[in-house]
Amino acid sequence: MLNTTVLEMTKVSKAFPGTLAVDNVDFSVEVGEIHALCGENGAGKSTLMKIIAGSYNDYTGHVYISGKEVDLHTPSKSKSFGIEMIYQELSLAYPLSIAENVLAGRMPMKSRKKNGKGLFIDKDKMVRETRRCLKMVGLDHLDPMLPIEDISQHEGQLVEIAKALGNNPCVLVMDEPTSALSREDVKRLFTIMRNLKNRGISIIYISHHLPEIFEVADRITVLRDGKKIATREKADITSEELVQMMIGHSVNEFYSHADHSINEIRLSVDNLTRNGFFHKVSFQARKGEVLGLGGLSGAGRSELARVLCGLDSRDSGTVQIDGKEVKIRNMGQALRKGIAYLTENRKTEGLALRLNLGENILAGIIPQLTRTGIYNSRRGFGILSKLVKELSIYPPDPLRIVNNLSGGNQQKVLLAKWMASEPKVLILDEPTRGVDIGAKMIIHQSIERLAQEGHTILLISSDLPELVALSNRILIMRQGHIIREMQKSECTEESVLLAANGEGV
Amino acid sequence: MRKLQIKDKQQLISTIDKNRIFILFGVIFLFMALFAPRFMNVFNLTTIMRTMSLNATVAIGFTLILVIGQLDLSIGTIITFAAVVGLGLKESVGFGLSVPLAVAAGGVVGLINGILVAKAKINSFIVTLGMMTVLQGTIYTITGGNSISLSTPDAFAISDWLAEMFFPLLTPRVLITIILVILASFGMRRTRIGRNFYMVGGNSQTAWLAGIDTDRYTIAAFVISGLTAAVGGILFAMESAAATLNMGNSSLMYVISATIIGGTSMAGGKGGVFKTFVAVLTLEVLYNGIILFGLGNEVKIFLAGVILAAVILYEAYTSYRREKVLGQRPELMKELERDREAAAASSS
Amino acid sequence: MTEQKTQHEHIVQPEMQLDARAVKLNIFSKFLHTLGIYGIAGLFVIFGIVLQVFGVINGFLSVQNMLNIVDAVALLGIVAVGMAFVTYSGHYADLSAPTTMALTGIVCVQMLRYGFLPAILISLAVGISVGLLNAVAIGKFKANPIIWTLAVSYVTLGVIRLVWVNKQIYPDVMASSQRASDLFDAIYRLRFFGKIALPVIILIILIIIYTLLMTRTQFGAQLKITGAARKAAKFSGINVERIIGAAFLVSAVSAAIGGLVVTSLSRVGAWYNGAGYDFRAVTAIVIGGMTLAGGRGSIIGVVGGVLIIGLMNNIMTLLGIGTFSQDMIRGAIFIIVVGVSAKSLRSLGRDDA
Amino acid sequence: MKKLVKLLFVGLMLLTAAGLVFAGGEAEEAASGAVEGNLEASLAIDVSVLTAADGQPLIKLGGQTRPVPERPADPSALPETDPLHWWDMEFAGWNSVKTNIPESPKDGAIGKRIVMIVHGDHPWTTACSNGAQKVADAYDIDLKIMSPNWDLAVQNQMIDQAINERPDMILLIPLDAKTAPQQARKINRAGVPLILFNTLPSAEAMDYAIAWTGPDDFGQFRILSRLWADALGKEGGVAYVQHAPGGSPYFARCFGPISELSEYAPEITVLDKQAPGFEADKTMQLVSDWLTRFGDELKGICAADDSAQALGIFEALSKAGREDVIVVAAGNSKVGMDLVKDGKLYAITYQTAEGDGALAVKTAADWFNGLEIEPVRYLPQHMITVEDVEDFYPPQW
Repeated sequence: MLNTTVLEMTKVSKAFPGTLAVDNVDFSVEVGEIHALCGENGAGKSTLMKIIAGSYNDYTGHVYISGKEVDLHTPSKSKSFGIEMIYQELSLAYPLSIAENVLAGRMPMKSRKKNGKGLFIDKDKMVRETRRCLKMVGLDHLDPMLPIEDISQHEGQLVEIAKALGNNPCVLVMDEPTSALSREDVKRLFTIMRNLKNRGISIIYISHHLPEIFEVADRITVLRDGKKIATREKADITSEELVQMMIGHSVNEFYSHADHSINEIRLSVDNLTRNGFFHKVSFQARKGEVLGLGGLSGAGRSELARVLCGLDSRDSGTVQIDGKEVKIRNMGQALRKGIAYLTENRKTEGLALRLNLGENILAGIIPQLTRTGIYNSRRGFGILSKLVKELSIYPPDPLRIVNNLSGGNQQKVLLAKWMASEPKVLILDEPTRGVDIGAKMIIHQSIERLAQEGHTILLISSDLPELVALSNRILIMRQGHIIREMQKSECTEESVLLAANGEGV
Repeated sequence: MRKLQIKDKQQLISTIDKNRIFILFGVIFLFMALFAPRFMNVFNLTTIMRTMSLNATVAIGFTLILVIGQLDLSIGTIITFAAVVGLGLKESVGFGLSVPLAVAAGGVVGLINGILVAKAKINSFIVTLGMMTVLQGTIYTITGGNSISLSTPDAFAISDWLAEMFFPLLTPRVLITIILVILASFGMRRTRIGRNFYMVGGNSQTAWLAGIDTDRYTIAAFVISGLTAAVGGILFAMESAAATLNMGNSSLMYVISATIIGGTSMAGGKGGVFKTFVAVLTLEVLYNGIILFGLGNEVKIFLAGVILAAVILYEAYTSYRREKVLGQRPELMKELERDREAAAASSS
Repeated sequence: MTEQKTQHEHIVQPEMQLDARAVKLNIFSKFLHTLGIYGIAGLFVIFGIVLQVFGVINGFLSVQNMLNIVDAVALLGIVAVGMAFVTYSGHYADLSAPTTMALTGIVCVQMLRYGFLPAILISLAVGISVGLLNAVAIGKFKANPIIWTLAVSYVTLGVIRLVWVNKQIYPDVMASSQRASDLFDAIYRLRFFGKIALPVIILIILIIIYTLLMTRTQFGAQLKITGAARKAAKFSGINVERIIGAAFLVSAVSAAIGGLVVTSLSRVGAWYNGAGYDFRAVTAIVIGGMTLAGGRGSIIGVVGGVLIIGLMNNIMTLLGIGTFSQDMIRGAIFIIVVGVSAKSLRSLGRDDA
Repeated sequence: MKKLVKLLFVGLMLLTAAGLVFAGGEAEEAASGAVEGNLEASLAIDVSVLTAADGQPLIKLGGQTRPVPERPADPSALPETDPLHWWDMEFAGWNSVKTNIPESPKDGAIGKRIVMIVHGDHPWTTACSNGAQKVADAYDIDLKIMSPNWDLAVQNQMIDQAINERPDMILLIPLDAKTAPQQARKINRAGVPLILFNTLPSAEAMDYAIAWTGPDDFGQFRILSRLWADALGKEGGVAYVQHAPGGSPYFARCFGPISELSEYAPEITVLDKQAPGFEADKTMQLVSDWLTRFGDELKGICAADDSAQALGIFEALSKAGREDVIVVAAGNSKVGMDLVKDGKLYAITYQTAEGDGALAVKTAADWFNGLEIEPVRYLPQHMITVEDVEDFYPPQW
């Protein structure tokens, strides 16, 4: 492998009003390497990558591509140097066709001359080219003219990747590309990445998932507080060291293994069905129990949760709480019956980003704070300050706009919202997705405490260590059915994963 | 076999849905052709075309505005503004210069709108609402409250020429409109620039990341909206040989209704110029028929409202339905069907 | 447990975020941010006083003149404070307000034959039922508010004109008794203490009720979250369909009351009563600091916006500026005020994009 | 599926084409078959016995014309306060050069077909149409009324449609003075006789019409202003609440009095003039502001509308306790007449809506009957004051 540097950044800084997001960072990428970028939320990874992708026109410092200094002030400029980025949140235009999304900004034109600039779009070529790109990510069965709004979310994520690959990049930036993907898709993605690497394409890979990083990366760079801490070869670093560098001090253990006492049955679900989403789901959960729901993305876990809390309607089956059958038609009723649901989409469904911390935390308990028709948010102040302290939400200012908080603190606010409502059954859907390790620990401890206090927790998580560590029992869902129940003793990351893939005993 | 049928049915529904404006047009046209007195003759149909010309021209730009997900409430006053500028300057510089100036004036207003929306990032509803007030004041000020008429032989000559039927259904003004519609429709569908407008409206973040200068496209859309409104206005004024101070006022609500009925969504990224054009024609045929039946404006307003409401409700209801089934797993639906069949078999 | 807790406090680090206080703002937006819309109103008053001191205008600073301003905008205020709920819920505007006003007015005049009180009650019910149409279509089915209310306004207008065949009807002709007619006439003309007109009293009552409704009730608190983020509100157990529907109902109630006032003022029930109050109300609401994105602003702010419009008209007429130029100035001030306040919100990190 | 849609479309096209061929020829024949004795029977009909809803005679001909002064060389060069500045507007049509006017068939008005195109829906228009219908019924004329709802494009379309129907006569209220010439020209070129009415069009439009009939806005306001000036003692400050811009009333109801009083009562000063539109609350704020600004200087207000505008004015006056301001206004709506009866409005002009429509149809009938038609026919001029207001009840609209 030629050891030449394709991308080099020296003394790069980027300031936001009031803060330095990237502070004097040196960073380089070799030809044909997979370079992982690690750091907690708010460490500056995404900002650094956005600089490379040309999202900012006011960064300082120098960027060299193949040894030549360049300005990356617009996305099109970056693209012209062969830099492509796959974003964490889907950046697709929903009403438009797959083809137009994949070929955004480089639609093939009809032209008499070869490579000449034509006026009209060459539709045949467009379809052909899109098929080629889709094939790379295994989506060749999709019609390129289908609008994005008609395909599923994880297909959307793959389209996003196809879009970036189709541009024949020389540097590919991937910002948490696996968060919405199933295990098979992740495997396929890693194969694609290795192929690209072999073709001499450099990949910058951002992930919170340490096993993934150790699986694919060649080198690892750690950022903290906007500063670069170190760049190491994969072989030279252990997982513990990496974590230490990321959070600045050592942690002894990720998860505690508390043992929950088993009490009477709180939630009993019998033959619950939503046509086309999940069929004949039955299970029971006890007081003080953390019941894990394992499975691949798209197995029907979130859909089950949505029906349990009344966001979607059910087609058949019954739900009982404390032995009494409940019929829940909307989330307000669910809350009154004692079921709360922490959604996996923090930014769109979880939080009102433009409102402040206090308003968000109290959003679910407005009826309780209303007495004789008068709502007084001050009544919630006690709960509010208790939760802010308990979850170490920073800054502890109830008037702070949630949009200006870091991802970890946003997630804590979301959890606080549901802790405030004191639910009998709390459904947590990916409670730590995209969250830094510090926040993750606090959230885990809160979950354990809630269980100890007698709440029933339904934990949906794709983070296997988390699922295994926190759950008393794990139900495995696959393609809309519960296929297995695993007791704590038989749960390991491996066994759960195998079960979720329909393998193992 | 069974699966195929379901697919065909869905396809049929989606095809009908996509082409509903053509069907609506067909139904209304047929009804009028069969029942409205004096509807089916060259003269009346040409009259419809002539009346449609103004709003169809204006609707081109407005469709573009909706496609990029914005709103332009100032088109009505831009029509008047262009008419006033074009006819007001004719005395001093002649049509050769005043007409381009009028069109340019519309473009400049659109440019200001666009810059305020794209660069100053003010909501387009607010910008264009303010612009509407500003322009109305400007129109009154530059005219001193006086409508403008051109009663010179050359002005009459141009007016007659614009209004004269040279081919069944076509007058030069109608032809200009149709050419603009075809150009815009083709451009929006078949060129990269056109598709980029859809991209900006569908998801401006994506568009920007794909290297599309969204600000420039937003500004361009407002400029085009200003230009088409101005072209519509000045042609209308030239054919009328006069510019009144509120000649464009009724166009705003008309064009909004027609564009929506034509299937362009307020959310952006969807719709098309040709469909809007057919929607304008549909409304025009409907209104013409209502007059021919001897019915009053109250019927016209009521029917327009009902059609608009029905279209909006239908659209809202479909997306409401779609949301309900979004993410359904086909294999589970198959399983359900198997179960049902099994149940049916066992019971019989 | 306690050990772990101390550990957390270690882990929590000063994180990266926008510090609102460090953001550089220009003087005007800082001013706007701290004083709100009343700052601008105050500027107008100061401007007026300065003009008066230098003798350019006279009579500006008098009780009567201030009362005149309030009187003149009372009707606009009644409509705007109601429609503010729609804007607050993130649904831009209720374009059906003008025809709701007309419908309420003409129905009331028609029903005066059954006495004053029945007429008022029936007509208010009819007006509110228009709001019900909006509530269902927009709350339940998520129809686009602008075009849906536009369609409703067409339908309502069509109904009025079909039923009353383009005629206008007079309260004193329709009324069963002189008393009913006089009472109807008094809706606009009754004055307390010989100075304060009934519409102003109605407006004040509405301001109090609506402010309480928006800030002190479950509905208000849930409306704020619904307006700021509809999905998040739904996932917080808020019945967003009902909340949004209720916002449109409040708007319809206000428009219906406004319809009675405007009809009493013009002494005719006709389909054109209330025309133009849709956009005028939006102007006042937006100047008053409510953003179209929803969830931000207050009723008091909207009242400030209404007062600014009144002050602006007053000063311009006192200065002898012609009707036409007034339009230009009004439009420009509207764009500038809203633009600057949007910019200051953005730079404070309080509004996305 | 796409094919099906395309098929549907092609089918429609074919249908259209067939329709074009089928109806492609000329539209219907002009109706009127001359019946023996029709003319005599028509001439014998006496419409002067008809009355309007207010009990006044529907048509009062004769004595309404007034002396037309010599046109100055360049009226626009004169100041706005000079009555002759407004010559072109005020006396539009008096010196028109009639072009291509059809000959009267002189076979009587009975059984003729007339299309009347008004400007838009309004209670006034309804009354006007009623008046026209009364006269049409008297002559057994088939009258069809179209209303474009204040939309110029629609009015143009209706003119096309009317021409297509080949009536014996078109009666037209132009939406705007300035759009009238081309509209009139179009009808004229189609060979359909035309009478314009109500809205005073540009002078050029008169060339293509048989006549114009309607209210003499300038004349009425000159009389009104003298009455007003007398009540004011020919001195003091006055202000004008104007009509909406874009038509002759905007000028006639403001500059008519201004130019008249510049000679008749030069001591009267114009303090301000504004066009707040026809809304009571806006007018109220305007007048309140005037009262603040001018105080006791303001002695009189002249309004272009006696309903909403007048109500706004009196709300403002009563709030300020100013009973002394003398207000005059145009039109005789019910609201305005009630105000006159209450002694609030000093005087209003008599603007008969029914008479307006009736006069147009009557003039058309006269033309069919072969009578001589003067180029301009005015409605009766009259000022309603508290003395005779009772005679005009019940109101026409």
